[in-house]
Amino acid sequence: AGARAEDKVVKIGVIMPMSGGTASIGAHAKAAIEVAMDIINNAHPELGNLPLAKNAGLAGLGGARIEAVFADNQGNPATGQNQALRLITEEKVAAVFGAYQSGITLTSSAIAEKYGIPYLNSESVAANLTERGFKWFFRTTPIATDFAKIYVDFLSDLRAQGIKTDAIALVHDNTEYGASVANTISTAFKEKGQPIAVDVAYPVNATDVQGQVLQLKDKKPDVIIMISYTSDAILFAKTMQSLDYKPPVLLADDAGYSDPSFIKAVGKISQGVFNRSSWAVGPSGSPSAIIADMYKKKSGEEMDDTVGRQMQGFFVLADAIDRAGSTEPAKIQAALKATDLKPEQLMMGYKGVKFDDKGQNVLASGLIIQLQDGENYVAVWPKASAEKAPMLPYKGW
Amino acid sequence: MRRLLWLSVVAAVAIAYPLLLSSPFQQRLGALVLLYAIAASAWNIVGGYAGQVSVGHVVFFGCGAYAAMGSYAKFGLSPLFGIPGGIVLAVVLAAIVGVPTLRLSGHYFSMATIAVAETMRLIVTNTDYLGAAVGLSGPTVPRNIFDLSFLSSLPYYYLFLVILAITLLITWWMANSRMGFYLRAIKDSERAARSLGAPASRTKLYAFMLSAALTSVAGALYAMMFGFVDPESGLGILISVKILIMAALGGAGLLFGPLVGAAILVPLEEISNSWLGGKGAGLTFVVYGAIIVLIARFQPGGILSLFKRRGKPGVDTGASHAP
Amino acid sequence: MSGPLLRIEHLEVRYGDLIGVSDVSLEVPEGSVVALLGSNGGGKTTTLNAVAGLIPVHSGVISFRGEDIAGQNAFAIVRKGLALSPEGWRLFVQQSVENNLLLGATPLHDKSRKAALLERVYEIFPRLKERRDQRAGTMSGGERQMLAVGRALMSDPRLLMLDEPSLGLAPAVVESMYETFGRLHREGLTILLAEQSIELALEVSDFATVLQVGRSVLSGTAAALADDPQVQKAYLGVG
Amino acid sequence: MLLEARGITKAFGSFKAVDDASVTLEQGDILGLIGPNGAGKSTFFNCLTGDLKATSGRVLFGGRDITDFTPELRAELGLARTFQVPQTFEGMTVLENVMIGAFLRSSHRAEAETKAHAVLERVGMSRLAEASARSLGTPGRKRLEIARALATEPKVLLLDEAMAGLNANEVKLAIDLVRDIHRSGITLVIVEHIMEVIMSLASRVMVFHQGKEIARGSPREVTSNPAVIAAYLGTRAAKAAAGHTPIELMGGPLT
Amino acid sequence: MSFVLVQVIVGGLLLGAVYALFSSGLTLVWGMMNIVNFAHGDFVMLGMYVAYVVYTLMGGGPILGAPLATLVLATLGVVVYFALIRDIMKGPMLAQILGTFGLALLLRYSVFWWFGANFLSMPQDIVGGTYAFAGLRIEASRLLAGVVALLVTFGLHLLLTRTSLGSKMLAVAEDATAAQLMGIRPDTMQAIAWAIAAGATGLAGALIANFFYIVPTVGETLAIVAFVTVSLGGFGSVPGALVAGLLIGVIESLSGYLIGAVYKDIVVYVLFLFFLWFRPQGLMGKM
Ligand SMILES: Nc1ncnc2c1ncn2[C@@H]1O[C@H](COP(=O)(O)OP(=O)(O)OP(=O)(O)O)[C@@H](O)[C@H]1O
Ligand SMILES: Nc1ncnc2c1ncn2[C@@H]1O[C@H](COP(=O)(O)OP(=O)(O)OP(=O)(O)O)[C@@H](O)[C@H]1O
Ligand SMILES: CC(C)C[C@H](N)C(=O)O
Ligand SMILES: [Mg+2]
Ligand SMILES: [Mg+2]
Repeated sequence: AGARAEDKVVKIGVIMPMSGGTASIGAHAKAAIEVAMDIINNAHPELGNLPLAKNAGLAGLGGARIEAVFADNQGNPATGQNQALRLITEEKVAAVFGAYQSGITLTSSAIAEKYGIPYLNSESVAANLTERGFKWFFRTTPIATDFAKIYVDFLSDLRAQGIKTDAIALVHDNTEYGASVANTISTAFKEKGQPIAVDVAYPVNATDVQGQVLQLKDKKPDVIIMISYTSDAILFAKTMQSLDYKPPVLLADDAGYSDPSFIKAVGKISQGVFNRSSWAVGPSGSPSAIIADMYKKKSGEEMDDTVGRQMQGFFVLADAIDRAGSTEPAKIQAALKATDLKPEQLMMGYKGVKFDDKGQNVLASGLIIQLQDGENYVAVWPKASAEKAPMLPYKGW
Repeated sequence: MRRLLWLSVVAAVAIAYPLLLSSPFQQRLGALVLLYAIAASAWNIVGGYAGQVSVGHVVFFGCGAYAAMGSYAKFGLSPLFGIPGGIVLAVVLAAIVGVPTLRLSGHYFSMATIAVAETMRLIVTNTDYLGAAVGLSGPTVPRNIFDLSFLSSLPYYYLFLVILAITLLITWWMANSRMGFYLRAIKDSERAARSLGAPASRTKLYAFMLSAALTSVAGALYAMMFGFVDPESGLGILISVKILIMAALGGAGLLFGPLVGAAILVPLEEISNSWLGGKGAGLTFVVYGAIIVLIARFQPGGILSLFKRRGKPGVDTGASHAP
Repeated sequence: MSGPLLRIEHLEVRYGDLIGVSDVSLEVPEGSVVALLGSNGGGKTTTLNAVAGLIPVHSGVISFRGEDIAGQNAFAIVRKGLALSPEGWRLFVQQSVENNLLLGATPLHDKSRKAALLERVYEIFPRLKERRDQRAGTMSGGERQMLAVGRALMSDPRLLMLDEPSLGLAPAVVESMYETFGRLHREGLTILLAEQSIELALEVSDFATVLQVGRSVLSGTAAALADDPQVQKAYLGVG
Repeated sequence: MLLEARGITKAFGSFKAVDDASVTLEQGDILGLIGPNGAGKSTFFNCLTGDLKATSGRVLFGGRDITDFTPELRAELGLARTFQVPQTFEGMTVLENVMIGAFLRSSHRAEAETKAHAVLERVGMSRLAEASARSLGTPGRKRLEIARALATEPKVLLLDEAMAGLNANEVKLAIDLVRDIHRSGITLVIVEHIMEVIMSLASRVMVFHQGKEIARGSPREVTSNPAVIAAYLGTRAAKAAAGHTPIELMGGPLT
Repeated sequence: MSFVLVQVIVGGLLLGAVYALFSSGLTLVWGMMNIVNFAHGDFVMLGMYVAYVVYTLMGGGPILGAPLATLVLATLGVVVYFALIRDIMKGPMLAQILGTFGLALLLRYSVFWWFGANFLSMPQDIVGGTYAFAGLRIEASRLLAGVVALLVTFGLHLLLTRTSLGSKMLAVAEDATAAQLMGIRPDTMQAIAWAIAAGATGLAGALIANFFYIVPTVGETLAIVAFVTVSLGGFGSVPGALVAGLLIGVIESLSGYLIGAVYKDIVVYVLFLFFLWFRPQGLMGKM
């Protein structure tokens, strides 16, 4: 393996859903990672502190280039695992990056663990991923417990401003993402002495959500927290309009609500929806704004939180390889463990990147954004990073 | 004799394969082919020989997968211990499901099995004890050999090969026994078969139960190999369809049909995904779909029916005898 | 028009590698009734099906009104005025008796005659009228036979081909059916009849052809055949 | 008494295909069942074999009430049948078709095969053993059905127009076959429209009309019954039947 | 009855009518022509994309999109029949599953390849927004789909039971050889049946597009409902599909509202199975 250090190209395996119901995620991720490669492999001094941007290639490896090898997980844990194996054994990648759906991250990282290859995950939220005692698994994204805390704080802040936030409704699908996030949030609120008033679970990819919307209309909660993928998010927005229902506060948990196609499809009838994010475009000329531009040129889409987290994760991995100065797995692993990135070295609004023994980034964090005009999210909370004040109540259409 | 020769050649190739094509991915591909061949052969008993097109076989697959993972996740036992449990579960479930559904004809049976499978998937998705949507995981780090968690695919390959051989042997025995004859007769005319003393419901039920038991084993092995099961990968209707497609593509009602189907579709799927999947344009499935369409269009009785042409005139391609 | 209505020359039909008929020749003059006789497996059904276009012709000529129709599609052949009441009936068992009959009238050019033709069939087989709304699949064996014959009559063919029309019919019904055939014949219908009941067949026919293991071995007027004890014994196993 | 049906009625909606029909069958009988098309003969058969569930009435076999038995149970007891509309197993060879019947009494393949060959020999179909059932014409299928039924080693055999489609010569051969079957100790019920068969074989005849029994007796009695002639035979067939040699004079069945 | 419950039931009926609409094509080819069409959902999807393209290119609403989708899909139906179905029908039923499953992937991912995986949507007000009367709210686009569903069902039913074309189509479905003896050309009838079925499916897609999202994989979501609807209604029965669709719509809505949405599909499946126990031939199916 030592010979690999002289290679001019460092391969990273990227496993994403590129077909099936969540294929749009894979398509966006691919564009984002291609932008990241551009930034790493070419000189981009305009990006300031961002590691690896200034010069072309990985300095630590004598200017070697990063090459992402993409693989489709087809939304299937078994396929994800097969592809992880292929990337490691056939493509001889130095590290694996992926795989969006938590279930697939679970199976594919198990292969990396067995082969002793570093695996970096940037967007799967299931708590158990970092509870397996893995030594080669690292996760940069904030997880459900982190957002739950944000929601609790955000809502108590709103209450302090005199907005009623007593009765909270949780609306979530029954996928692992929906169920586990709902669970974490409801625990967090319960700990704060504010149990969830209404829990509306629905099957993912619903054909109809009238019943659920009517249920909410009936119960009149003060706040609704939506945990949905894009398909259902769109359907909820449409149905809420047709049944003329507007909750006072609508707070969404990323996922579908961050998907640019959600905004294109139903942004105009979802004005004022809050969302959590770790991504903020920042003033023009700032590194994040430049990256957002590059991404838009590449994909035709606005940059959103999910791709932001993916890009960030990729940078962290590349940075570790650079610091390792080698493609030797153990050295990359050591470098990852030693990662200590500061906020100004990041494109995302994390407080930094630093992994604990389980591989979880302890400095991951986020903020609340709002779709005020139905076209673009703006940061509204916490005050320190807010571009605008929260607009209340929910406007809808 | 010629048949015996062929059989030895196939067996020799099967045994030698992982030594000839020895990259880990190729070995895994081989193991997967065998795994799916087990499941499709098990399905073949009901769908091919008995002509009852079950699209809900994934429930039995799920029984095995959940039993295997459950025995680890719930009791800390080796997933191996789940196999007998999975078999019992599948057989009992097959009996419960089979009695009301096997009297349904044609499409109604297929639909009823879909409904059963979907019901099970939804129930499990909402059952916390079974891990709900998250599913159950096996041991991440093998504690001993009985955890059946290997780095290499080689042990899986030979394990599956043995089990496939057993499955085919059972199928062959069944097809050549009274039960096999009865099943084929019932498929042609249930009324006539019954008038000749063939207990149609019972025979079909036994076939269903046998098929369920074997499918459950396939499910358990699948879960062990991937170390994980969730409602989608253990009970999703797509697995049923995949199994069915393999059997149909190779030749349903033929002993080696499912193996041939698996040997074509699994590599096709994995390789087209490996080559094209990363481009993210859905080309994998355009190619995969087109090839399936072409095979169905030009060889509707399955690939193996090609070799069944000779022999008696007017023989139906769908239902010939086992070797 | 000169020449026979239907002329078959050296017909050979194969089922895969198996030979159905190897050499059949016969003629059906316009306005005649011709009986096709022969023992089980002799090739009667195969011959009729080949004429109707249900099975491909391997070699030989089938000329209907001077046109070689061998190899044409069945639906095209029936539109030329050739109808077959096939072996095994081939009814549309899911549809009603009357619908079956009406489907039989599809090749008619003049649709206004449908009603009259339907009445004619009901007159021949009153049983069908009684059970006109019943699903064909629930009819008794004999009733199915009536329906198959009736359905063939509905296209008002120039040549009616009947494959064992008396099969499964009660004796009284057979009697009246043959009376009807006699009447239709007098009205100008040409009939080609495969029938196991030789006595009956020869009685109503003008000509007859005997098939043996796929070959036409004997042809002649019905009367001659009926009167020749030698022939009867040798080919028909009668007496 | 071997087989007895008491007051069988089978209604399809308001239409009674069989209306309160009864019959008794003694060991060694050959019962002929005749009647116009649609009289209910096959329906009656189906009620005896359990193919149809009678609306009312009971069926007894060897004194045992089998009304609620499934067809396969009845077959096991020794009740076999053929179908008027042939129900051969199209995807199988002739031999395999017969093996299905043979499997009832012998669960081993080789044994069933031997037995099936013997039965085929008996019905004169050995030559066709390896032919596909699909290639048979109607008469062949019917003969195959007889073979299949025989392979179950029945006590009672119900033949529903098994000789339809045979020419005169073949009918004669078939009659011999039935005699042979009868001689081997099997009791028979036969439905036929070919009077020669009824006249040659039946020891007793029962006539159905519109679901009801309208006459019974010896073949001769029945065929000369004016009601039967009017409803069923017609003048021509009646004349032919009258000229036919009754069974008694030919030695009759050995029982 | 509470007011909300009325709204739930009305919503359920409208939803059910939509189910019936996109099931009618399936019942035609599956129930009558005896062809399992695993690609049915993807035909719906194609109908949606046609409507979407019509909208983006010409700004046309359902007035333009629906007939065009019908036409395009009917054409596709004929093409699919001659290119694929005709041949796989010679094989066993499994060949049809095989062939149409392959076709489904082919169609789905060809659209994917062309349009990408993003979710698309028609503007909310393209069909006149939402009617509100007496507090009851009915979306115009759903109402339109419901009304069309009734018309299509009625039309198909008349076609099949009252016209000789229908009778001929049924004859071909039952026994193509015998149909030839009637002078019927089986290919023509089958192609017509496919044109009608696919056309109706495309129409359904175009109308559903007005209130649903559009994505290449949407067919998967919708197909399973269609399969259940058709079997509950009885294979081949068009009125059966209507009644079953309405029934499923209402049951789903009610159970979703009263018991919880994650259980509504279980309720539907269990009722379906329970029902088959008593009526193995479906609501209005023939045995
Ligand atoms: N589908 C088929 N496949 C193979 N062989 C066939 C098929 N149909 C008929 N044959 C063969 O063709 C020959 C002629 O049969 P055909 O049915 O035409 O005779 P037939 O005179 O009509 O006899 P029958 O009195 O039995 O109706 C027979 O040897 C038969 O076995
Ligand atoms: N499912 C049904 N629904 C309505 N009528 C039926 C049904 N099944 C049979 N029938 C009618 O019952 C009557 C009796 O039929 P069956 O088959 O018993 O007659 P059969 O005496 O055997 O006549 P054949 O000599 O023509 O075979 C017929 O008129 C038939 O149409
Ligand atoms: C949508 C993301 C926020 C979560 C991701 N889909 C997961 O399964 O973990
Ligand atoms: Mg014949
Ligand atoms: Mg009868």
